[in-house]
Amino acid sequence: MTTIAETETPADVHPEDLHHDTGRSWQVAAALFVLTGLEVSTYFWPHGWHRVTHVTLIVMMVLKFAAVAAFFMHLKFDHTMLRRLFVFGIILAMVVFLGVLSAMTFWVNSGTTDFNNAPHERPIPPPPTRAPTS
Amino acid sequence: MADTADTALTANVGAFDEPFHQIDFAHEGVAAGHQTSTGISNEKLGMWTFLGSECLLFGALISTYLLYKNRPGTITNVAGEVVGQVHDRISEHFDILFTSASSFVLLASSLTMVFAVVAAQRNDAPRLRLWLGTTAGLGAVFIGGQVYEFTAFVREGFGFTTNVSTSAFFTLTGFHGVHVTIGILMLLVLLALSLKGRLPFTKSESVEIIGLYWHFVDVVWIVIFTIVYLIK
Amino acid sequence: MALVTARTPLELTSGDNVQPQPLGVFARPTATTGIKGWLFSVDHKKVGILYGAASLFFFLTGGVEALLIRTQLARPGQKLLSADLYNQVFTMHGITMIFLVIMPMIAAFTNYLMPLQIGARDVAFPRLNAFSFWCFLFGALFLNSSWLLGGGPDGGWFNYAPNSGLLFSPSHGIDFYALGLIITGIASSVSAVNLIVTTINLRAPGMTWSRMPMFTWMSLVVQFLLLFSLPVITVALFLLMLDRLFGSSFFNTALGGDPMVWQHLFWIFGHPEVYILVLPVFGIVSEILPVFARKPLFGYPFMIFSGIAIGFMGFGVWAHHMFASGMGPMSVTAFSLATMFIAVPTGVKVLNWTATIYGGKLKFTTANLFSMGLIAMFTIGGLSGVTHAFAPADTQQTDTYYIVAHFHYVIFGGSLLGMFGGMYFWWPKAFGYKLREGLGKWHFWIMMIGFNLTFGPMHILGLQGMSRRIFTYSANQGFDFWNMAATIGAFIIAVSVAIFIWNVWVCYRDHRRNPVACEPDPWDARSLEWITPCPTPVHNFDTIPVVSEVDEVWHRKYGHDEAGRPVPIATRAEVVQKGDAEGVHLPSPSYWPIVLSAGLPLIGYGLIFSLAWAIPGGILVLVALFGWVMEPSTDPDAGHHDEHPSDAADGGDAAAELEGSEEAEVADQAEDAKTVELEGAPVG
Amino acid sequence: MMQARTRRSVARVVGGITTVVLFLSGCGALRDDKGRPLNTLSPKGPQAQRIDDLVRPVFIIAGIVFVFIHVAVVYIAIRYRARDEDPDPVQTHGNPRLEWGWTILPAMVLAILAVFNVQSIWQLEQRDSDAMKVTVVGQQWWWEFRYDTDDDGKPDIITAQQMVVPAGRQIDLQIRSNDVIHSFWIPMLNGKRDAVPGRTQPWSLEADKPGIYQGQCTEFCGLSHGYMRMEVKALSPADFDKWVENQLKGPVEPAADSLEAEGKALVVNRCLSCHQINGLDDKGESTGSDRPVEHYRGADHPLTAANAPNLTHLMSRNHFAGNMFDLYEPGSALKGVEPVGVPKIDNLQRWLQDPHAMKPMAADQNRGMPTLGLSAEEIRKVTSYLVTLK
Repeated sequence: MTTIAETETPADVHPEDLHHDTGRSWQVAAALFVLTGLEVSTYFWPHGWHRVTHVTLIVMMVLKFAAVAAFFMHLKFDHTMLRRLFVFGIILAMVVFLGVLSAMTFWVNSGTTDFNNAPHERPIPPPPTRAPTS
Repeated sequence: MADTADTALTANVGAFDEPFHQIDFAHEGVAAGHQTSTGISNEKLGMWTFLGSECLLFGALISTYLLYKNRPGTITNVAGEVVGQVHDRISEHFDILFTSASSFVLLASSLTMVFAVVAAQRNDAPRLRLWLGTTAGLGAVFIGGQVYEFTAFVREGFGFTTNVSTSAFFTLTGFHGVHVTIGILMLLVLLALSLKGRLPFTKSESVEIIGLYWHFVDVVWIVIFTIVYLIK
Repeated sequence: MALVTARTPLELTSGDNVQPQPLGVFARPTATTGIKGWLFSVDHKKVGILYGAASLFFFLTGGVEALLIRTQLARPGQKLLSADLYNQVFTMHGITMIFLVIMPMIAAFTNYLMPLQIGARDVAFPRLNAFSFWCFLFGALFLNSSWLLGGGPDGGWFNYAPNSGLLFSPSHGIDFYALGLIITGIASSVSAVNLIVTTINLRAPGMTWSRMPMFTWMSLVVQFLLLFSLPVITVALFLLMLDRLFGSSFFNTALGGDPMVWQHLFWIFGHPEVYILVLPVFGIVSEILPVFARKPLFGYPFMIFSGIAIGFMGFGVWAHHMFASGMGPMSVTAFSLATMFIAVPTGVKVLNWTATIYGGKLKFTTANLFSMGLIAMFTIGGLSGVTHAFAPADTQQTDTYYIVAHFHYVIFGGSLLGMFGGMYFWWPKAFGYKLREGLGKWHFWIMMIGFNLTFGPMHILGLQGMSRRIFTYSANQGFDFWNMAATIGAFIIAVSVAIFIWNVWVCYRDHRRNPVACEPDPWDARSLEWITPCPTPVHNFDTIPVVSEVDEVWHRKYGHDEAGRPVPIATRAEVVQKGDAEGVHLPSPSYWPIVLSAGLPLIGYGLIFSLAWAIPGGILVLVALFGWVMEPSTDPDAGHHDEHPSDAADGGDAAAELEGSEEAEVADQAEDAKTVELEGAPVG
Repeated sequence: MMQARTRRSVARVVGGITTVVLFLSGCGALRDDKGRPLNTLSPKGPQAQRIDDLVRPVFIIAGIVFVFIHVAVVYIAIRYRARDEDPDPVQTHGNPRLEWGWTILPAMVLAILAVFNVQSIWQLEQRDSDAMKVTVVGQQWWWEFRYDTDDDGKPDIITAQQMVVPAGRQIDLQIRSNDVIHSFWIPMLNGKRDAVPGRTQPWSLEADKPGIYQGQCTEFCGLSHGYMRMEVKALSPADFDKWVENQLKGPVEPAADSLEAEGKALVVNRCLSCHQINGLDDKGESTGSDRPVEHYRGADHPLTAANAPNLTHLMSRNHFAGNMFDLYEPGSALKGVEPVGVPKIDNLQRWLQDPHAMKPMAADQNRGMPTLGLSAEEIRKVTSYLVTLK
């Protein structure tokens, strides 16, 4: 019986496919550069557009993220298990931290009394400095 | 007997129609000598698992920054004296053009990393070394840019301890910087192994796995760049 | 498939012996026995036993802390411990029991059993596995060294900011807490990645998802919980450490910091942590009950799905620890509802266990007693948990002894009872001799009495308004009677633990005098680990078994008749492998895991006291990493031959189709012929 | 033989149930508040009552499930224990219908209870329109209460340890903290709410009848957490008005050359850098007003004792130092408004002598009362002045 390792030689790697890979990488990279350029340009968009700007930025961020993950990291072509693992991590992080952010920001004032605008009525301690250690 | 083994192998790869993948996969799974329940090598699965957990790490850091970025404030005591150094938000002092140049550098390093992986899979050692070196170099440029940016902030009066928004900013970008640095070190190790002839074709998967890490660091920067730098 | 399927044990085909040149930069350890055999071993079984021993040691220290607490509270106004010392003791009691006892105990069971249950030779990354253990041990010792270096952490295990800040806790205790938990956190994260990969990738042929033993399933869920929750506490601990050692102000309200950020980050970890502590034990119980009821687990798919549901929902309920902290009613509503419904899958588990033993032929071994005790005790903890899912009720109950009672019924009545059951059950598997049943039953009953006497009254104390974490109370508050009862109970628990230790000692002594290995499969058990002899040989399986059933070993021993009653088709001796295979290629021992871990606490001391200490630590870490990278995971010198479970795509369906007979053997032997290596990447 | 076994089993199960029922009825006795000043099960105000109404059915349902599971386990243990003559059991793998049943049934019960839960959460956030605002400030390791009687945004009455409220009127609490997280909890009146530094947290309570309701800080707050107590004294509205009137008065001026006057001089010298007596600044000069001022004068951070209890009406309270130690002899504690009891001077004297022997504090870190090093004579003078501050 022959082991598979023996039959496996570099000749088995079809160069045209790797070439294909290289070609696509150029395309993806070009798209990433264009998107990033567009992102940076939002910096100069009028101030009044901030809502549009933010939405655009988020959309472009997601696109870039997806492009790198799908093509550079081969997630699009690899085993579904890997995709599930990673996407699960991302979704979990998003859900959990959106929960934190909303609980810490707009939900805080969901009560009948608004209570997170406490005036700083007391003096502020200086930043802690440790006494020299013995 | 060989038939049975082949059947198993075909079953492994048969689910994937992409010719690109088939090659990639077949040679990794077998050349590295692994025959696992899923057909994915342990190292690759391990790296992806680790990256899944890193999502939560950066999620925590980014949300800490988001919570704190608007919390500087003038800090005085009752006597009206300023206690602690007070500045406005660090985000108003970003040099977007400089940082976007850094971002382009990091994106470019992802592209060169892809070339390195392809070279490894082609068993093209000279190209592999070239692209590993380029990737590490671009990473180093990025880190250099980050160091420059940090010193610029400190010169402007934004230190790590200035207020909570600067602490959060430096912690987040610092964590990312440390990840990039570790990535550079791993690339250099690969480069050294390759130069010493100890990165045979059968180990080309190592390049791919470290490539995964490198791309992940890049994706994290994509998020940081948008959320921290661009969204005001 | 036929009703009755007989299987014959599979034969080992040995492979080639190769003698390549040593790779690596440094010579590697070769000893497999004696102290060096333990220090440098990467064998998952040895690592598991080390985890178990370490956690039992810390169990005793945590227990002494508990007795100190209970003695202080036995009567009103006692002055046995000063307030300061009391705060350190209860903080360390919590940290020790959670991070240094239950978590490593779970790691012990998972490390030892999971590869056996899925039919693997070892874990996916054996050196990382050893690293996990040493990293945990050094982190734990580092944490406990705070007692000698200026006092332990004194902020409670939850260390709420800003009380944990430098201003309010100027001693080094909380620095030790932050750094120590970061180090043990690294250990758990690494181990989580390792065990997830192992479970996904190294299953034996035919071991599909729907045939995995419950313990493996639950520990897989738990490893995912660890994987996703530990990064969050790591961030929180880093922020705390930066605040304390580098002058930032994340939790300093004066400079814009917000203590609520700590609470959220802590509990995003802290709540999944609760499930991390109990889910593996649910798995253990689900293994033990069917064996002694001689019935399969009732509703295996439901048990899996409820486990996954608990794990999943466990990430959505963290803020129920913060109902009193003023999050605003909207958040409270959301988290209160989520918390109420997490009770549902938990209830499913309890009812399914009850249904498992219902109609069985119950044999009351110690292991089974502990498991049934768990059903009863955990139910109490679960039900009291439901009462504080109701947020308004929780504002009355939180931070009182009612909560102390609740989580001790969950963690002691759940985790610990289950683990003792697991120890009695798997002791022969690990050591080749059973613990004494008579002493075991004394252990069980005395522990049950002590446990209920200690924690039962705490429900009453809590509802009568006794706060947690108070170092003393007054005579006019109505707490005297039940506190005394609880203290007596705590000492009864101590007696039961002493019986357990005595049991271990006498059985060990007897076994030393008369070293006869106990029969393999002493309980007539069901899952794959019992196909190996007792104790498990170093290579685990002579041949990797091909799996075709959930309870593989049971189905090799029993078919069933028309009424569905089991009919013996093979004796245990026929089913069990001999354990005498030779030349199986195994991962080789390595110095680097222990060296790498030894560097981390030194860096910790360096950060706390003087950076000079960090230099040797850093050097150790770098040298170890270098040696690790340059060293092949498997020493070619060893001249063994390894085989790996072969399996078909996604869940091994193809191999599963090779039913029992000849074909499976053929497939197995085909696998045997392949030269593989366990760990290949230079970094990982 | 089997029958005898079964009969014995049934007897045991019945015995078990009886025990449980007895146990549960024993729990009923726990609702008594005699000798249990912090009992959460004997509500004395609408908020606490609301919580109790919500949780009582939950306890009952939990009790039923508890009994059911335990009886089932005990029954199974007895009925199905292995006997050699028994055949191996039928291999049941599960019953999806049953399992769906015990998934959905509890979910539905919980869904019903959830309605009341959500209702209660929001109701407890409601405030009456005539609610009285009191600001509660937690600090290591005592509670301060500030009343703004004329709604000018400045506190007119600052007291400590004991919050005095009119019975039958809702109190709208604004809870704050000066240092670490504390938790304000009067079990008979309402649940707890944390005092988080940097935030002002709303909470409420209301007492149905006049009386004294004990409380305890319930969020671990450092060294003396166990010694951080407080109480709510509910008075009839008329008595409450009298209390307010008394509190708005300035401090009693001792007769010249008396022991009390010497005591006052000492207090001005040694105490006023942290404590406050209305009308005097920290040098003992007159501020020209009888109203208290907020603390921290000149202090560079709030941990210092610069924020110490206001002493103006010290003897109108029952206890001092985190509501731990009696100011009056046992049996003569204040019930209503009038300070009629016999002062327990030795407690105060011990406190002035060596506060750390009575309560653990970290005065070297500017937290808590320092040891003043007064002579016995000086202590006698100071105490004689302090007991006049009614």
